[in-house]
Amino acid sequence: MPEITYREALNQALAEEMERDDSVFLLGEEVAEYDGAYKVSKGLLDQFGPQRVVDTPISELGFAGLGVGAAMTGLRPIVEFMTFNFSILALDQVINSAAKMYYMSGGQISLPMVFRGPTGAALQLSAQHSQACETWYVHAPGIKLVTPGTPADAKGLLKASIRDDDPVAFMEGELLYNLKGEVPDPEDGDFVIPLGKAEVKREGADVSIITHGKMVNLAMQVAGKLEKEDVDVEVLDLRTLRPLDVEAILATVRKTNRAVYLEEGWPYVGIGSQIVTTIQEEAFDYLDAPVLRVTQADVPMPYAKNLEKLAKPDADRVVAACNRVLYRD
Amino acid sequence: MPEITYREALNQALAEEMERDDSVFLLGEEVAEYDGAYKVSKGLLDQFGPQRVVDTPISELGFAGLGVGAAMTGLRPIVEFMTFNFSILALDQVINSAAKMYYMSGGQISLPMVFRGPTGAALQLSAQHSQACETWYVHAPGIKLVTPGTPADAKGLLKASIRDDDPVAFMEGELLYNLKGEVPDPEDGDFVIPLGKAEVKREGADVSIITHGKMVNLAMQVAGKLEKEDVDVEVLDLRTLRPLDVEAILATVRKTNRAVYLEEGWPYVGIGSQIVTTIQEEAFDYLDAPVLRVTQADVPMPYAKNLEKLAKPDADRVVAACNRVLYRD
Amino acid sequence: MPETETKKKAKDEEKANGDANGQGKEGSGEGLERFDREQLHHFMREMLLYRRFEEKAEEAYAIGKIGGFCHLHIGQEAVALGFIGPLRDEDYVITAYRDHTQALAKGLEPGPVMAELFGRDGGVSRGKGGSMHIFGVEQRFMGGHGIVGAQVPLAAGMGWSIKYREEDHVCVCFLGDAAVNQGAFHEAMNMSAVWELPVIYVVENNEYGMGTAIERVSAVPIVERGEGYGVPTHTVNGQDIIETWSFVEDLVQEVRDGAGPQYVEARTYRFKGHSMSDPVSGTYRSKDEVEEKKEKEDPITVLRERLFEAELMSQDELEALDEEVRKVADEAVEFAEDSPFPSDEELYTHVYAELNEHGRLFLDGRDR
Amino acid sequence: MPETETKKKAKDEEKANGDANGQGKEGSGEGLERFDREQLHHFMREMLLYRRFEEKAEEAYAIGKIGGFCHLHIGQEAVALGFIGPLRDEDYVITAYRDHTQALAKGLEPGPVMAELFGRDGGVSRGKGGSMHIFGVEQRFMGGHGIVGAQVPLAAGMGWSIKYREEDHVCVCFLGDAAVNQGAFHEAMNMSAVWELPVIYVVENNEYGMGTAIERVSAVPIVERGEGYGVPTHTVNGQDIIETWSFVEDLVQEVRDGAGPQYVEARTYRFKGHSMSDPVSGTYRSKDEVEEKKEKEDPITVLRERLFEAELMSQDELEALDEEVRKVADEAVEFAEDSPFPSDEELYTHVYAELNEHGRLFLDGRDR
Ligand SMILES: Cc1ncc(C[n+]2csc(CCOP(=O)(O)OP(=O)(O)O)c2C)c(N)n1
Ligand SMILES: Cc1ncc(C[n+]2csc(CCOP(=O)(O)OP(=O)(O)O)c2C)c(N)n1
Ligand SMILES: [Mg+2]
Ligand SMILES: [Mg+2]
Repeated sequence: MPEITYREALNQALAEEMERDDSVFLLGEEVAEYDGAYKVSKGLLDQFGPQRVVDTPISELGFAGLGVGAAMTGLRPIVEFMTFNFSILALDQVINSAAKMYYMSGGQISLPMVFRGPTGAALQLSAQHSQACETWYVHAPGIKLVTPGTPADAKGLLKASIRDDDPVAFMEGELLYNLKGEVPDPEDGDFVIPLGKAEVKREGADVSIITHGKMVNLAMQVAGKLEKEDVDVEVLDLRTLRPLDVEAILATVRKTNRAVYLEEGWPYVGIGSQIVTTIQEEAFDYLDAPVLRVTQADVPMPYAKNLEKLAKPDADRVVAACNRVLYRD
Repeated sequence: MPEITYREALNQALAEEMERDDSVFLLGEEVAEYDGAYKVSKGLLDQFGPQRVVDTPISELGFAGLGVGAAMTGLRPIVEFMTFNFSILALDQVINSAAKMYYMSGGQISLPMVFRGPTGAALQLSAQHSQACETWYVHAPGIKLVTPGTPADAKGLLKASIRDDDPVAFMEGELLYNLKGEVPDPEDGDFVIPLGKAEVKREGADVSIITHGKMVNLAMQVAGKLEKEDVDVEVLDLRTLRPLDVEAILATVRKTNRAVYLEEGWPYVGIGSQIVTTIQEEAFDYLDAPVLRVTQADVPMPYAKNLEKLAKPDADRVVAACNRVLYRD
Repeated sequence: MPETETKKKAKDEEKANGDANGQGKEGSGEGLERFDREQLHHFMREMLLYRRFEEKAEEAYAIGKIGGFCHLHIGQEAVALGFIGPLRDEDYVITAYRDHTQALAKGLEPGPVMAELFGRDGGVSRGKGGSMHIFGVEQRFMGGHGIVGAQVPLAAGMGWSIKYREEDHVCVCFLGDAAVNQGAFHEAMNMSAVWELPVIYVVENNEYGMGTAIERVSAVPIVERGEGYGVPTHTVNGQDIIETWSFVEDLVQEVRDGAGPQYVEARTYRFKGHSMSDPVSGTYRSKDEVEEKKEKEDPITVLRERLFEAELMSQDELEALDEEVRKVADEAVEFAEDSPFPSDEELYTHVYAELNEHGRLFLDGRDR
Repeated sequence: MPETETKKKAKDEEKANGDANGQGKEGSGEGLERFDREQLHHFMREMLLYRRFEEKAEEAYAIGKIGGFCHLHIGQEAVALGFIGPLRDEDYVITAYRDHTQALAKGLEPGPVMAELFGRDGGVSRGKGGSMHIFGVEQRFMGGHGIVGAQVPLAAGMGWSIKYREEDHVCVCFLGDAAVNQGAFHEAMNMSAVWELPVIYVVENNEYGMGTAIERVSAVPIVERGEGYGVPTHTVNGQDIIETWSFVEDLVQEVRDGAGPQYVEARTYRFKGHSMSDPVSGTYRSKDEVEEKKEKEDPITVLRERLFEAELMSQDELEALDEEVRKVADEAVEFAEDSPFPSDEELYTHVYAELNEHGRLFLDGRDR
């Protein structure tokens, strides 16, 4: 299989779906002439023209709403947020229009659209530009949330998200765009990964690290580390947070009886709190230790390099949490 | 002690604090000439004049930001959202300006302000007007969240919130405004309840219902019901969600070994998920059963009376959850 | 706002309905002669229907058959009819929460609309939306939206879609005077101008946003709030269906022909309280003001007087029309009453259009 | 944008700097005679300082001493100086993320500002804010904000506060040309007009928002985007400190005297990339365009030529000034280098001003 970057994988997904379906179009800040702030949409303007690859004003609430309005007529917009940090401005349209329209219209209007862009911290972007936005997007029913951590998942899940008939928030990682990985050759057919299927990224027997998004890579790194200490880590990548693959979560917990949730964002009503709760509600008797969480420090992201490092979840903290649920500390 | 309504309690708190401190002022839609959409600010315009009781345009993002800007100069604004449903439009100013300013200015600018208004569902207001907004306001550090469920708490906690030097979101309940309860007479001195202290609203030995906001009243009702079946329920009202009185949560769990979290909002990363997680992390060994949650159905709020009733948490569901953690079912 | 008297006096003059309020641009053009008798009777019938329909809703609300917020359009009927009547079936209409009469104007059946207000399964939105969320996708009536100003970017999206598909449809978007203070309005106006979207933004200026007189929250007249975008602005007397319909008919054609977005202030007045739970008058406006408006600017009265004077309708004809629409309104209530409440299973339908094969969508742990 | 040549030619004429770009209202008023030699030299020194300071930042960024986003103001110095120089200490200034030179103009020390860029404890924001979040509350420099347009309502709040306290201060709020497309701008403009807040909104029109030419996202010229609120609008040539300072000095006085909010387009140009990670030119603007602007509209060159021609400054004097400020910039870097990184404990300080006696504020379960 060819190795391509996460960015290229997304780009392929966009191009293939736009090719396949005329009703798909992309809009957002700098997506067209500039090829995207992170170059995810590179070349698409040339390929599909300015009606289908559209530079917007800096009007997050407005263009998110415009996307919703277009979807109400049956088009399939992909709304790019330069980063999800800025999408808090658009949240009303996401929650109150996109997520609720199908319900409050009694099933008359479905919204086949995608909101995408990077979530979470990059490097030293400080408080306003470094937040994981999953919680804002998963709390309200009516929207789905997808968080690929690898190039293959990025491609397969983006294609599925574009084809999905519901609004999907699709969260990427700025620090993932250059990540390389194997992705099936487009020549070998349509590569689509269904929403709602977690993936065991590494099988293990002793402890489960459950995670999503870019943290998958940190989990794998920790698994490698712990392997040297004869701890056999299973890494479960949720991949989509709604629908949530509860069966896969319960299965890994039933197998290892110990789990750590690793996420990039804040702890208070972070994704981990839901996963811990789900495990507790449905696999309580399988737990040999409380499920622990490793998250960002519960502070706005500081700018200073050393503080930022401290604030983020890191391998040491994940190792420590694994050790603790294994009663190795 | 005199019995007054929740509405009157809030009104007293506002009047007393505005009287006490010239830098406190109230702004929001319809707060002045109309006495507030829910009449919470009744009479304040007459008492304090139009510079301190201010009707705004329907510009949630703008007037929330204006409040933050005023607080940056040392004033103590109280920003009323007609309901918190509309505050999603303002969330960027709440999260990115209010909650982060103190940190990103390196401690130069604190923001002594309150965002207040009703949260959660009233009756048949349908999908866009019926949501509990706690999760949006508690996820990011830098802001506090207060959710009084009784008239006394409403008064004492609002006074504390206004005096607090941090931004405080203060969530009321539309269906609580007419609720009556004992509140200390203003003549008997300043009545302030410190933030961060939960209250055991009813002592009990068998099972703990932990809750916040208007659900406190449902919890008390359920406790009364179960008493007749010889089940002794303890009701813990968290009152403030950040700071969170973790000690009180652990104490009640250590006492009864069984708990149910009751909340009005959606389950996915609802407040309950955090509380369950906290209990699981810190009192795992005291649990005789998994902590269960009773929440709104995971759907947008339907309009039809019968569906709305189904969607909301009710006594039967709470009773059932209590029975289940007691293994009585 | 011009008084009916002023207009009547002006009627015999050359530019009969022209510029009576000193603000109309094209808005005050032709007079009655533009329409045939049948059309004029249709105008009357429609507005009477809206009125009677909402009066029925008011009654039903009073006895608890309708719940929640219910915002009546009574007094503003000519705006609904005038801006929607001249449209084609394929044109889109979208509005805020004060949405019953626009829905009827766009062709939704009174019965299912009333059933929606009653929260019944036979409601247009299956009882899930209620008064604020009337939808009729088949009729291209795109709702019924409860967040002030939020429908404006949605309308831009429909305009976008029309252009994308190279159609010659238009989208008419209603918003309240107070909604122009929302950022969503601003962002949508700018995008509409930049991309020349075929959308007519109609500000129903009924002088108040809830209890706030518009002058207290806008430093300039509402029509000026459309300036600064590169979008043509207009004012029309929204209490006069003849003026409004004529103006809109012409404007819609221009937009179909590529004139791009338009901003229209329709001057009107709300005869009822903001919603059913609000008083008609009180601190924010006097009883006298309301009474005077009702006397002089009721769109039905305005039309009636014009038709009577021109001898294009008789008292008997009017009464017959009224009787006819009262029956329709009664039948709508009957339809609603007869419609069952949604079944319990409906709680979880229509949350997601696509129930994926894998994973859990609902995390509430309830049985389904 | 007028070319320097046009201006030089016009210089001897009566209204020397008047209306050179055909848009200025009061903005292009007086000439050099308004200022004494010392002041004029001060202008040069300040702008040179900003330039040298940011060049140092650029160097430091290149070798990884500064991280994250770093937006330089190079080319736009006259806007910072012209709009802040005429203010009193008590007046407020607030801006977006392109905030270094405004901070210096409002009196923040170069050392602590540079230390902030370096993420050090001695930084103005204790290293926690970084380049986008420069704060100096003592100097009433109210930040450094990263969400496009979000500072605009904050500025309205400061204006509100000034009125509330019955002071005669003003607030100057900078925003980019692309920021006028944000709803926050719209809502704040309207409130400012309604409440007559003493705020000067300065749109630094550098012709691009990142890689997007402003014409592509606004259907009308930037100055017109201030219309429709009841706020006076102005245009000023932001590359000419003489014109800008003169204009602002007068305007500030008017605002102090109760003229209410003002909207000013300052026409300028960004000589560097949007941020350090973006190319100076590329798909969105040509190298030639940038070179021509640098040659003809560099605010330092514009001032130099005017002063030289009027024989108010010599080459030697200029060089001496430059040397002086280069030293200041070097010292700022030294100060930054010498400042320690924040200690680990700083992670949890300044999240909350009030650590309540009861309850837990931080839910991450980490030791503190
Ligand atoms: C964003 C938002 N803020 C506040 C409200 C509450 N609210 C509902 S209608 C209304 C007044 C709107 O007035 P206007 O736009 O003039 O429309 P009208 O009711 O007069 O038709 C308000 C404040 C809301 N629904 N949405
Ligand atoms: C709400 C929001 N959207 C997008 C961004 C990303 N962004 C940062 S600066 C910028 C361009 C702003 O251009 P302009 O307002 O003209 O200011 P300039 O950079 O030219 O000074 C963009 C899109 C942001 N910071 N905030
Ligand atoms: Mg109105
Ligand atoms: Mg710019």
